[in-house]
Amino acid sequence: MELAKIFLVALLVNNVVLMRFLALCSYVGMTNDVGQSVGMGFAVTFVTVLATAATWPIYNFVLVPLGLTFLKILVFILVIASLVQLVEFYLKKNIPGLYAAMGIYLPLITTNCAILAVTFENIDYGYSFIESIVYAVGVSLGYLLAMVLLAGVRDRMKTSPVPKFLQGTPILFVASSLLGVAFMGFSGLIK
Amino acid sequence: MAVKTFKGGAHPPERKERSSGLAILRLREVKLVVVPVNQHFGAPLQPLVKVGDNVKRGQKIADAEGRMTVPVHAPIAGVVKKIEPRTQSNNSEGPCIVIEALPPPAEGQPALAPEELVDFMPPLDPFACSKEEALARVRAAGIVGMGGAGFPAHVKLAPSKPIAVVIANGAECEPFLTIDERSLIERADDVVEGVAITMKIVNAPEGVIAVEENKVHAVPLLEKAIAASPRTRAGMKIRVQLLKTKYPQGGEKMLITAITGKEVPSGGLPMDVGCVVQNIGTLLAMVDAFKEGKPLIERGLTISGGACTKPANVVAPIGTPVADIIAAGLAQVDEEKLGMVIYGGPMMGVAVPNYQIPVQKNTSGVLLLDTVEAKHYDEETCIRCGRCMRACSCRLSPALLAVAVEAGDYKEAEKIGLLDCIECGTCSFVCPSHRHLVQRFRVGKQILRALKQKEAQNAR
Amino acid sequence: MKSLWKTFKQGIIYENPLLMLMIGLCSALAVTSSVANGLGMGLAMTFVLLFSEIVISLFRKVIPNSVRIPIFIIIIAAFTTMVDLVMKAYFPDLSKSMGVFIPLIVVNCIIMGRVEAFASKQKLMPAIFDSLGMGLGYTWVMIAISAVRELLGNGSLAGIPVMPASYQPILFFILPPGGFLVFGLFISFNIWLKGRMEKTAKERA
Amino acid sequence: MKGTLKLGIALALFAVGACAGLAVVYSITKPQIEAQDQLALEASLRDLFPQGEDFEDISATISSANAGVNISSAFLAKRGGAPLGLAVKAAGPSYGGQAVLLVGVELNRSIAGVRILELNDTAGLGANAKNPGYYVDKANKVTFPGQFAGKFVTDPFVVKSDVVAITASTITSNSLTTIVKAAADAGVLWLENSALAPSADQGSAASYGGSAASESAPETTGGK
Amino acid sequence: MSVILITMLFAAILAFVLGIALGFFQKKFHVERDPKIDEVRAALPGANCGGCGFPGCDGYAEAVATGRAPTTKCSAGGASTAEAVSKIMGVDAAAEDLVTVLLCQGTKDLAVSKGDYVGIKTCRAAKLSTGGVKACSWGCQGLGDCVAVCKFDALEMGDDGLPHVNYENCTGCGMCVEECPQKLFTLVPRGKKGSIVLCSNRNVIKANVIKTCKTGCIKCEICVKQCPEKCIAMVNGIPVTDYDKCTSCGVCVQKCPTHAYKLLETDVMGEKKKVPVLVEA
Amino acid sequence: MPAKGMLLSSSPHSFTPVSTPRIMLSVLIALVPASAYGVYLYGFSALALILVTMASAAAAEFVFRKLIKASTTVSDFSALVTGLLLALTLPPSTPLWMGALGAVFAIVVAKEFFGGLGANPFNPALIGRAFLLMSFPAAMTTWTLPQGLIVGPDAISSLSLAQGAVDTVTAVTPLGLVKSGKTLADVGTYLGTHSDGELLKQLFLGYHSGSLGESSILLITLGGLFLLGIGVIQWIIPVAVLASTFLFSWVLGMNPVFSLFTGGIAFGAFFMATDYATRPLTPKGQILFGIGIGLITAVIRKFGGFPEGVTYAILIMNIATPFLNKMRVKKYGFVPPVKPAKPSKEAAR
Ligand SMILES: Cc1cc2nc3c(=O)[nH]c(=O)nc-3n(C[C@H](O)[C@H](O)[C@H](O)COP(=O)(O)O)c2cc1C
Ligand SMILES: Cc1cc2nc3c(=O)[nH]c(=O)nc-3n(C[C@H](O)[C@H](O)[C@H](O)COP(=O)(O)O)c2cc1C
Ligand SMILES: Cc1cc2nc3c(=O)[nH]c(=O)nc-3n(C[C@H](O)[C@H](O)[C@H](O)COP(=O)(O)O)c2cc1C
Ligand SMILES: Cc1cc2nc3c(=O)[nH]c(=O)nc-3n(C[C@H](O)[C@H](O)[C@H](O)CO)c2cc1C
Ligand code: SF4
Ligand code: SF4
Ligand code: SF4
Ligand code: SF4
Ligand code: FES
Repeated sequence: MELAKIFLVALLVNNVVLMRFLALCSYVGMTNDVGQSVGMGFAVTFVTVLATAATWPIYNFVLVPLGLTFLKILVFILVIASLVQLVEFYLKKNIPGLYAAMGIYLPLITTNCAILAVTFENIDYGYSFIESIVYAVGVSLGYLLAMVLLAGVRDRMKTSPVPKFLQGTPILFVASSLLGVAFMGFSGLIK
Repeated sequence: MAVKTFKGGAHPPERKERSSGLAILRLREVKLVVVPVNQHFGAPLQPLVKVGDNVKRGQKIADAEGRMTVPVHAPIAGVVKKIEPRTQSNNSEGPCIVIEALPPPAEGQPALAPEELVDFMPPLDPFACSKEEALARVRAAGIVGMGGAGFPAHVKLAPSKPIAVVIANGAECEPFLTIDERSLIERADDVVEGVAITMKIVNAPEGVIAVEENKVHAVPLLEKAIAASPRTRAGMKIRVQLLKTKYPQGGEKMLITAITGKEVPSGGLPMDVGCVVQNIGTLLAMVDAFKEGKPLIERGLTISGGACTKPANVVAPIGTPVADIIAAGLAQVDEEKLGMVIYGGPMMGVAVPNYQIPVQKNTSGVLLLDTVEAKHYDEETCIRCGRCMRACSCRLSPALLAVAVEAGDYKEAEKIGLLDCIECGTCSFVCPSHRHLVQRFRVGKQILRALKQKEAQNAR
Repeated sequence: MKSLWKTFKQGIIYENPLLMLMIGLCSALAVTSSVANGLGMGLAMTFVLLFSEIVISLFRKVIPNSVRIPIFIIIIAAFTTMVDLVMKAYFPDLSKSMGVFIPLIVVNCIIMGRVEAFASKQKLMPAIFDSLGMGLGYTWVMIAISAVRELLGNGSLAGIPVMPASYQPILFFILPPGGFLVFGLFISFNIWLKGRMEKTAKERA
Repeated sequence: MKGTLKLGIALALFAVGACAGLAVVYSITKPQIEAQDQLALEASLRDLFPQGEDFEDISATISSANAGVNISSAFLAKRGGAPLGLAVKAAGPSYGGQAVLLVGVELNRSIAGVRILELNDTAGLGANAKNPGYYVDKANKVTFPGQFAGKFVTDPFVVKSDVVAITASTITSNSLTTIVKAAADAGVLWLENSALAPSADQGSAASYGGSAASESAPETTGGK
Repeated sequence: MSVILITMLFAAILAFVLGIALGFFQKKFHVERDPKIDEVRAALPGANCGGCGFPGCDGYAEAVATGRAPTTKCSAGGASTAEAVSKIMGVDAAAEDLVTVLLCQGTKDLAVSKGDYVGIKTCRAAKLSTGGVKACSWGCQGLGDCVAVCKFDALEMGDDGLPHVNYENCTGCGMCVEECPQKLFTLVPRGKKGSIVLCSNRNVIKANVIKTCKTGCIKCEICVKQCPEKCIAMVNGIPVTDYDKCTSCGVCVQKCPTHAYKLLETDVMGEKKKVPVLVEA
Repeated sequence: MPAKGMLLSSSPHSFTPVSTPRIMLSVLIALVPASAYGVYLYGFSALALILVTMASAAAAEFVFRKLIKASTTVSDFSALVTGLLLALTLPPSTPLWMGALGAVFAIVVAKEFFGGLGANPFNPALIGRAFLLMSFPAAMTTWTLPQGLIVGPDAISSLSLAQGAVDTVTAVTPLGLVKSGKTLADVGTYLGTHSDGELLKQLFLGYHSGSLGESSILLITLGGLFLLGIGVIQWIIPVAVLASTFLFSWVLGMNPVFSLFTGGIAFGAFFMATDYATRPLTPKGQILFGIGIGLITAVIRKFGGFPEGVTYAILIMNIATPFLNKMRVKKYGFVPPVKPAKPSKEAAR
């Protein structure tokens, strides 16, 4: 139950993108079409879970005993960056099919702030390992959801006569605003 | 009799009352005809005559090798004056053979003997000859589908699949047009005979003459003709089927679905579901070709529309400029009120700049709309009311299809059925925002086909 | 000097990281519900940007190319952690209300972008001016956005009530959707502004 | 391999340099940061019990009867060795997530006061609970947490009845009230168990629930 | 102090290990990719205009590097880019700097319109549904498909109902040539000299042309007869200049009764471009 | 021969007389009974709110389109529909300026920013309502008693409502009562009815407080049936919404009939879930759309932070619309794509 709650809150109530403004760069950049946004979403999910699985033990079994918790930022970002690199190398060499589908998104992920935020929050909220993983999945699927939804709206806007001064990025933010208004409906759903 | 129909469609104002009671008139005196060389759906033809040549009525004046070609014949006896590009009824310029009628014999000179004026083929009994002979005759007579598309009839009559039903398309669902209706009434026997000939050629066990409810008065005549026909007495099964009055009931796919309950598969042909559909005009042309050896050199058409003060159903030689039919007094037009000229019906016909353009093999009507009827609208944004989707006779999603085409997403457009659209125009008719849907689909199809061709080339 | 000034100006408007390059957006939306937050975040960013650019520009010749990214990350992370620690120590309230966004400076695309594109190739002085331009360009937008949001959504500016007492704050603006909307309109405004300036520049030329 | 080694060394050098600087900053700010939380807590404690001189940490011996509310720590406020009251730090869910309150309980089982340490509810709505300028009783300038001061644990604690709600924030009001009530109950129970508060004759059965704890007399070794 | 030491030690170890690991993996998982692709890509302007016929600059770069495409296809970059790319690929190419020329002068006033067109406002749609809005079946529809497709702001729809080329901006990418349903554009080298007929009407009947357009080529063949170099010939109903012989003497331009003939260097691309002149009589 | 230019156009050359203004006008007409009843219940101020909101919506559209130099579209009446619908979903006591602000937001941000009529991905009126609810939660959850509905002081105190509160709650809606933990019987007591049947009847007829236009299920249904009858809306969405609300309320342990007779569900089902621009176009999509609305409404009512969730349910399903539109009917003559008939391994060998 507790896990389900963590998951749902991360997915809907506190949606990373729409309610917490994380990972906006890729949200704006990678939602040109639905397929692309799904690809990016799964790539992020994959890396987020991997990053959580890597940073949680490092923090609790290395940094805490050594009294080096203040190196959290540095260590985490390094770990994530290296992870992404390794994954990229690995995919390129061994699973080229998947790399072709996902590889182009990987470099963008290093600087995706949602992933780093999740790893920090796992520590800040004092989640256990399992909880951290669930949280990571919830957040990144929330990201995927927001990406796909925006891609859907964008698809529709491709042929609509949006006023000139809003064309391009501005209207994306207006659309996100209204997506956020709708998502407000989930607020208070889980107390 | 159960009244059958299909799902979707619309009810544009019929306006048939203006001409449905008028007997077919025949245009006899023609001074000049402009015969487009290419009047069929298929490879282009070569003229067989030169400027200055004398031609007889019914003489072949253009032809070419190839399965999908159909010859063209001289509609009148006369002299070839010019062979030059002229505007045709599809608005494009194409080579036309201009023939001037022979002047009436000068004073004291004897009139020319009929053999010198007319060049018909010998009659042929379709029930006695072989299938090949019959098909050769159909081609030699220059018969193409007269319901609109101009598809070579001899190709359609040689299907590669067994045929269960021959359908005579008497739906005539286009508003204003009444020529098929008049033909059903005035030449019921020949219609039945035409169906029988078709059944014989394609070896079909059943024939159906399909008419919309608004022509229900033709049914008794047809039934009488069926009963009296030597063919049915000889055991051929022919019946009449009433259909709901609804546009586009006459589209062959809709017709087949209404009558047989089957759907022509996407990208397929009627023969895939064991059907052959023939327009009434086509049937009559076949009867003439066999009985009299007369090639397709004249056709019936309706002249009507708000600016047409005297509408008419006429039979005129192919190539006659419509203006000449009017000048001959068969129909009248009020120039003041005239706002639009359409060759064909208001739903699928082509708007042309004037009515000088000649009658062609597929011209089923010429509409002279007044300025009120001619009102067209600039499109507004789609309000997504969904009317087009409910009306589409092919159950496509015109609103979504239009979005895909507009966005240039031809892959998606093809997936959701761009190439399945039969361009019936129902969607544009029902759209409260007056979206130019069909036009968009036509352009889209053109581009999509070009893209596919390119792709195929690249693949090679 | 002139070119330094130009470098500085680039970041403020023409290549404003938020409005034109559209990078580093997350914090711009997340913490701009009040002017204090916006200002704090802006300054924190500027600090990290400035020192990262300085250090990297100084060491640009000794950093091996194939590990330059990890090294940049280390340097940026170090400065980010410093800011985080300092904020926690001396501005605990501010630090709390900005939450995870201070540590996230480390992945802020602006910093990585500038470091990679500018500092690693340029001398110290231009790097300093670039970082200041970018940092202040970021900061002014942060302040402007937060001012609008706080004014409409809370009736105050930097915590000081400025609207008449009868003013009913429109909470929408300090809630997340309000952030998106205001930011969208800001971008639109900046595009217009840039167009205007380019036009006048062209006319003058 | 040699090249790889060189890269490792270069990276290590930079890391060492960066971390050295970082460690220095850390050493300087560390005491300040640690003091921060303590200071805040202490300020709140003193705010609740102005006469309190020292605060004994009794966190280990107190627990909440309400499963939804978690008591993270508690302090016994003393003046000259004599207990004044109990401050209970309790956390529970509210509209926007975890809310943390500090609830002061007098020996007479009334509430000394409530301080909101953490609340993430919507600004302008639930967050008004921690807004010192937001009054639920405008006439008397009573804030939402302020209204609890002087209430007895035996009161009903029902929002919109004896507890005034924050406008349009019933959920926040309910949650906070629940936390206050749970903290206060736990506090009173502790007081009763440690025999610091006369057990109320008319006290609810719940008050007597955890009698086993009565053995554990409060340790008198000073907290700080 | 100990904190600082531990930190440094930790950092040293961590970074060292990471560095080695990275280096190691980079080698182990290295995938060969032709460095030429990146080189070519770097030499391209990055406009992603599609003028080369490939999906963006990346696609073209790969095609060039793998030898599937010639080095001169990038029209956005022009000659300099072609040179650079050729250098990388080790071939030499003298890329021509092309620009586009509109082969129609049928402005609203000069060319007769066929009727009032209502429908989708694109040339392609108008052509398909009505055979064109002008009485001349070959003329410009004036609905600006070419303007819409030009990525370089080189075309602008004039008030006269014809697109006007801005020769400063035109890169000769050929998108307009592709797009125009009437095939009214042709690419010529920038600065090309010689005469050209700005009409595409292939109807060989003089009367038909006169009826439809006042500046159309009426097939009088005066140009063919008058050209002192004898370099003009009628091809498929249109006079065509042989540029190897043409001396830009301008006789054809002067003699053409409908002013359909023009000189490329002055009337088309020159400083003072000439507006089509109305034909009297 | 025609001397003047003929009209040239692509076929068809015949057009339906149904036009956008006509459609919008019929929606306005269908809303007359519910609006009139609202005015009857809450008096002149309700009329003022309706008029101000409609006028602001129309004015906002006019001014905005003037500013961006686009064609004027006020004459298609869609802005008036949005304005009226917004007014009808607001509490009767909403200050006029708030109604105006909501209408302006609805029209400008939710509609015109996206390109105007038909292009908006979200229901403008509901965005307007959600915007107001977010911005002024207090005002938007303050309800007034209908004129003449006498709720005994006993009833109020027995439910311990409004006591001590500084911002006095003048009334509660049935859903509000249920949300605060009351039973149906309590609602009955509050409304002065004596049996469940009588309560449901009163709810159906619409004698209780709530948003301006949502009270009388009877009149709303009449309006809805009118729209159905003239073919402006189709039955799929309303039926799917109402049926699924019934079902899911029941599953979640709420009285299903009560769920249909309270709050904005009927109003939403007939007038707002059917909004052309924001609902899916395909029948299958519409069924799922309706079911989604019913489900989310029931979930929010049961577990959510608000007593009523129709607004959010519709808005959330609006987001799903582009995806639901992919659920098309099989086109005429659809042939399932032949799977590259398992390139059988034997054959390969
Ligand atoms: C939308 C639509 C409507 C049509 N309506 C008729 C019609 O009313 N009568 C008719 O004979 N053919 C009509 N046709 C043509 C028929 O589909 C079919 O091509 C014709 O009946 C075949 O006969 P034919 O080859 O003899 O012309 C219509 C076609 C379409 C696409
Ligand atoms: C954007 C938004 C934020 C909200 N935030 C809170 C909140 O922080 N606390 C709360 O109790 N209710 C919050 N609500 C809930 C509403 O105010 C809701 O109407 C409330 O449950 C009804 O409360 P009432 O019974 O006090 O009027 C929020 C609603 C919205 C739309
Ligand atoms: C179409 C429509 C949608 C509505 N949506 C909501 C909603 O999402 N949230 C809400 O609180 N009230 C909504 N309302 C208003 C409520 O239905 C109504 O007034 C309800 O009983 C809520 O009152 P309460 O908040 O006092 O319980 C809506 C009204 C209509 C007509
Ligand atoms: C059946 C029907 C329902 C409508 N419902 C709404 C609605 O819920 N909200 C709204 O703003 N407009 C509504 N409109 C008006 C119009 O469609 C709306 O302004 C468009 O969403 C604007 O693009 C409706 C119109 C019709 C025909
Ligand atoms: S989409 Fe095609 S088939 Fe369907 S109604 Fe429109 S024109 Fe007819
Ligand atoms: S009928 Fe017209 S307005 Fe309605 S959905 Fe179709 S295209 Fe859009
Ligand atoms: S030149 Fe061609 S594409 Fe351009 S406006 Fe004329 S017809 Fe259209
Ligand atoms: S005018 Fe034509 S050739 Fe020139 S840049 Fe534009 S599209 Fe390319
Ligand atoms: S700052 Fe770029 S993704 Fe967050």
